[in-house]
Amino acid sequence: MSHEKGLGYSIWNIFVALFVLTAVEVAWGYAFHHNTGLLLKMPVWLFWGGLLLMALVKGLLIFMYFMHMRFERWIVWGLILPTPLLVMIVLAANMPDTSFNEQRDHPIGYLEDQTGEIVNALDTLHPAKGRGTLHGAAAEGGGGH
Amino acid sequence: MMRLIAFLLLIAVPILGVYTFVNAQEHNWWFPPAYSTFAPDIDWLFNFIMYMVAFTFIVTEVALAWFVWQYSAKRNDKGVFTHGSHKLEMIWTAIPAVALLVIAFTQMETFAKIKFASGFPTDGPYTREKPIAEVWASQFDWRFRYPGDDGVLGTVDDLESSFEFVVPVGVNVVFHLRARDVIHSWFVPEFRLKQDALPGHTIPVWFQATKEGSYDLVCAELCGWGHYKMAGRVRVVSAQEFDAYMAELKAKWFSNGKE
Amino acid sequence: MNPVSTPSAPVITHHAPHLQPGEGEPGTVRESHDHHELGFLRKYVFSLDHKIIGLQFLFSGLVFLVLGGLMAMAIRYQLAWPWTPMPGLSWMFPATGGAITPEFYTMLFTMHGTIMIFFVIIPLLTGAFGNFLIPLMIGAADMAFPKLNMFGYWAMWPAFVLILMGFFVEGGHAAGGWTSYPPLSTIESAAPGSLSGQTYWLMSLTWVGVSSMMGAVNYVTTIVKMRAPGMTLMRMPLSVWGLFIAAFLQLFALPVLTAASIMQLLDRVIDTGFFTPTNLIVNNLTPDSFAHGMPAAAAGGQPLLWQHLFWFYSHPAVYILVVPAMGFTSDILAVHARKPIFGYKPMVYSMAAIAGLGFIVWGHHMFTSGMNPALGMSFMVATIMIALPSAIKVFNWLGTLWGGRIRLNTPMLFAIGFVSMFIIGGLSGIWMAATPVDIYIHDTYIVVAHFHYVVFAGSMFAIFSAIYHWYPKMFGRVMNETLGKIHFVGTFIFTNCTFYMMHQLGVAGLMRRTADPYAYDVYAHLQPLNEFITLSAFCMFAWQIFFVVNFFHSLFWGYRVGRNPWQANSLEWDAPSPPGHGNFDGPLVVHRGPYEYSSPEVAEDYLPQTRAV
Amino acid sequence: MTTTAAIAPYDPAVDAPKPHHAIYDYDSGPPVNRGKFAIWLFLATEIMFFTGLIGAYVVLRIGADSWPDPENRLAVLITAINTFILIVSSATMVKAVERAMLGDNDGLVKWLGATVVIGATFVGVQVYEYAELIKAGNLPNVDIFWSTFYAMTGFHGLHVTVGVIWNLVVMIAAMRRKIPQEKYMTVELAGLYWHFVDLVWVLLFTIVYLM
Ligand code: HEA
Ligand code: HEA
Ligand code: CUA
Ligand SMILES: [Cu+2]
Repeated sequence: MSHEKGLGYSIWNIFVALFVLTAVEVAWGYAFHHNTGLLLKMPVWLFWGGLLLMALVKGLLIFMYFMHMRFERWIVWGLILPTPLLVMIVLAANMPDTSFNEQRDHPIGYLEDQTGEIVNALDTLHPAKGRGTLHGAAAEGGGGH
Repeated sequence: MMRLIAFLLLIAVPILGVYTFVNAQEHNWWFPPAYSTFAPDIDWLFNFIMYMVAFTFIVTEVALAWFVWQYSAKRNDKGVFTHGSHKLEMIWTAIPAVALLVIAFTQMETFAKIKFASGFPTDGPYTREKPIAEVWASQFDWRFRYPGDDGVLGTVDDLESSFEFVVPVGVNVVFHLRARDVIHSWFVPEFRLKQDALPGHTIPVWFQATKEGSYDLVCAELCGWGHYKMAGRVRVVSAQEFDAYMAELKAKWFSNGKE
Repeated sequence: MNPVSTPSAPVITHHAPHLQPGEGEPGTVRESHDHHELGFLRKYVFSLDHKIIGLQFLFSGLVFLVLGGLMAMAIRYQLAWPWTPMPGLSWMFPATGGAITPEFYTMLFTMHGTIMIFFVIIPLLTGAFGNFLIPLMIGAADMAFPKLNMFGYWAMWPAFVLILMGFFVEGGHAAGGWTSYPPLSTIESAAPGSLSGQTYWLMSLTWVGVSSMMGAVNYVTTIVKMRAPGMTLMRMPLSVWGLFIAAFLQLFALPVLTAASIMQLLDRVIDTGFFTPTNLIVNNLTPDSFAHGMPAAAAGGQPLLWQHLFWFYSHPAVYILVVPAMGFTSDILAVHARKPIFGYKPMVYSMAAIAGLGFIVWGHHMFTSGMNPALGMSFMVATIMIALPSAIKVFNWLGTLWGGRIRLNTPMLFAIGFVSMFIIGGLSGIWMAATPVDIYIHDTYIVVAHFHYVVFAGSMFAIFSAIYHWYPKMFGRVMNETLGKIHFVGTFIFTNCTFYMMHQLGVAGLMRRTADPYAYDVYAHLQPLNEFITLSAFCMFAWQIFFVVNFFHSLFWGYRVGRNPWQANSLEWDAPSPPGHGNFDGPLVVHRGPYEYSSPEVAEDYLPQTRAV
Repeated sequence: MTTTAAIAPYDPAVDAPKPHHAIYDYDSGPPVNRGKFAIWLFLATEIMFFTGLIGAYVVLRIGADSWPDPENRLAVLITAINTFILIVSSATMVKAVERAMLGDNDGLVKWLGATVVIGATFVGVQVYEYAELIKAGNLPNVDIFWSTFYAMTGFHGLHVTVGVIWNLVVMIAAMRRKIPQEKYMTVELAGLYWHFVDLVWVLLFTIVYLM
């Protein structure tokens, strides 16, 4: 086994790479922010993509070297490989319902009237404000029951 | 002795099982009548799956009972020494696979018609964008808000009613389902239509009632201690009656409402 | 025939120097330590022995089974005769003279479901039998991490305590269903059980999660690393495979529920806004008037997010409930049919396929929830396809029985019962998997019928079967056969009377979780059917007395048997009954798979895995 | 009954356990240390746990109508330095594992000590950050930004704290010379956990503080 003879890689190279990437990330964040960028405003996807890429590279460096997965056998890889797939599945299934859901709508329980003023939907139906109790209203509503 | 009992028990499962389903219709322990346009489709799909499944059910259960009877007889020899059969394995993978794919694909059209945005009616008086009413669910009652004369929801001329939802017969009805507090579910057994009302969401729902009458509107999602009594009604009326009802509602609303 | 490569006798290193356990090359056998006596506390309470820990899980599970069963009876009483006082229970509900209140009813089924799933079936299958069987069946002396194993059991105790404490808090226990959909479960004024009961519920489930995680890590490590020489993966009994696969389900699915319940806990306790949308008006109260449970300004909470995260765990969880049960059934069928299991490899692969597919079908619980319908479509196809591996299993069980020399012992009867009932439960799953049909039958009694067929008539039958089968190994005595058969016959009949009829309720459209179905006109005519179901359920409950008596009587006065009463092949029958510390008498070599029954190689109709021919 | 084969009674000659038998320990699997195998399984569960938390953040954020700029709300620079601190502690941990492998007990204690101190510094800075935020009224119930922020960083902080304690325990064992060269795995397991926690932070820092 390789690690019996030591780490098998130079930790300082990795360390410097991590350090530099972190610095670049922060600089990137300040310089190219998609709406408050100091230097240049970037489209969101490019801004985020760059950051994510750097974060992933950092994560991979830690994963491959510090956690020495590079030198690990297939069995250990096998334990961890299903997780990225499952992460994708969780995200992919949640996106349509949580992130891109046209049916979402808030504030909830409030309605706009014609003038754009916000009216509490309950006001119009609130028992204390004129429509009577639920069952009263039901009876009034004229009843099939 | 145990052999006989076990056989009888096992064979009773498919026999009584099928009998129960046949018998259920007689006792009215079966579907309530189907009074919406897609209700017969759903019933058809239900029955379609039922026949496919019943076939499998009978074959497997009878085989099970038969094997138990046949091979628990007292004998002094050894059992058949086999570790399986590749051919059989292929057969009983392939055939169910085809059957299951058939089942899956027959479902799609109906589901798309009921729930997909593209399945919604576009020609009638009511559409996804222009619903007949907004249905509000809250603990533990139903309220209905019609758009009033201007045809726009959320304006001051909206008309509101509670408990009873009146809709015209033979027309594609689209409504917006909303919840004020927790999750509820719109369920009218006769229409075979169920849709959860999700707080924070406005969910368009459509159906077309095919028969006039008054039907129970049931809340089908647990919403608290009063879930069991969160009853409403859907009254399906003719077009004229519907217009009359709207006029009546308008009169009532503006006579003792805020204006 | 299995391609048998007989391993040579193991080389035994005595006290190999400088090696931690598990450090050797594959195939090493190490004599590790000698037998020594322990005090009572170390031996039976804080035991590190996997067998004792298994028994601890077994007894806790059975205790909770009684509790869950009693709650089921109360549910059934209410459904047959709503709001009438339960005879003899007026002391419990003095305010109503013994009748169930609607608040209490919601709490009843919530806690019935929770307890049955998280405190009965999962601990019994993976906790009790997982612990007891895995090392014995693979020939190991114990689990890989005995201490972790002990913590795994003791991590259940906070869960036990919390779940029981919840019954006594103001407002009663959680009442949002075992699914705990927010906002009902997060807003304090939405339901009485959402006061602090729900908080106890969530904390308790987090502990269950910790316990299961510890167990699962242990099981997988043990199975991969500690098999006896010659015990290849494809020679493992299917029980071990079932437990192995279930452990993976727990490893990958359960943490998501833990994260979700922590988020729900935060929503409740410190008013974060993960699952609770803004500006709800609950009980005619606007947001600002809530003490807790509703974020005043936090926007963007998503109830559907909880449903996705919850079912991402809880669907795989239902396969945790059934995959080990399938394994036990396969083993028991083969032993008592005196035949090799039909299609061993397809059995293994289909179990793995069920588990794998189980990760991508959870949306079938959400077809009407407001989920994107296109998602619903893909979940439907995946769900329907999961019937395929199940079909393979069913047909292979039938193939196993075919041509056998079946001995109708009690374990065998329950195993056959499992097969018969699993078919029913599985087939009704197809109805619900079909999206348009599910629009109608979602949240009706068809669902209730479906899952009681798979969890009670399925998993619970498998557990009964396993208890009867491995009881001699656990206690050195067999349970009484006559009582066992009486138990089986009655349970089989009443189970079917109880749950089969629920299909009819479901087709008639009756929703679940209703305290009083007859409040609606459409359901009024269903009362006689409900009364029948209730009476059957009562009979079923009462019938369990045969089991309880048999269980406890046999502990002390059962027929004392030897190592291998059923003439079975797998390794556990090589150990003394009950096995002592370290399990086996000496080093083992495995020569073949566990299913060589009726083999022509030998005169007897069984051929233990350890016997060299 | 009829088909039940007679169950053989207990026969002490065959069935009794052998007295004073030895206990055997097998190694069947691929040549991976048991502890390492188990810790990777555990890390897989941890990944799924953070999937729940971070996944919720991701989907809620994409779905939000608007999302505040973290720069306006959080002290990005301080946290950038804190990120750097955590990376340093990962590096010292690697050195500690290396020392343990080479059987250099003093080196092990030294590097582990450094890891513990630096790790504790990270926690300290985070506690300080929390204190400042809370003082300014930025509680988790203010809006979904803060809800997700506290949940994610809080649970990460908890993990770091556990890691510090774990390393401390290992360090004490090393100080008492309980970790000879053959047992370097003890250190390595703590190390794997520690690097994992670092890895999670690398992702969290980017998506919470920078994006
Ligand atoms: C042990 C537990 C267990 C098991 C094994 C299953 C197995 C299956 N379940 Fe079930 N299910 C539950 C426990 C379980 N379920 C629970 C607890 C709930 C309710 C949760 C709640 O809401 O509270 C539920 C709810 C549930 C729903 C949601 C219903 C609703 O709320 O509207 C659905 C929908 O698709 C479903 C489907 C299935 C399917 C397709 C299978 C399949 O795996 C079944 C496969 C088996 C077979 C099909 C039988 C054998 C096969 C053959 C004999 C071959 C031939 C067959 C054909 C050609 C069809 N289940
Ligand atoms: C594993 C799970 C499991 C099990 C075994 C059961 C068992 C039973 N369940 Fe359960 N049930 C659920 C899981 C389970 N249930 C779930 C998840 C729900 C949904 C909850 C929700 O909606 O949120 C539910 C809901 C539910 C409902 C619907 C309530 C409603 O929606 O309004 C009903 C109604 O009839 C019911 C009835 C029963 C009955 C009669 C039994 C009977 O089979 C019980 C019989 C019990 C016994 C016979 C126990 C006897 C004791 C022993 C054998 C122990 C021996 C002890 C020693 C030796 C010490 N259950
Ligand atoms: Cu509203 Cu149930
Ligand atoms: Cu499911």
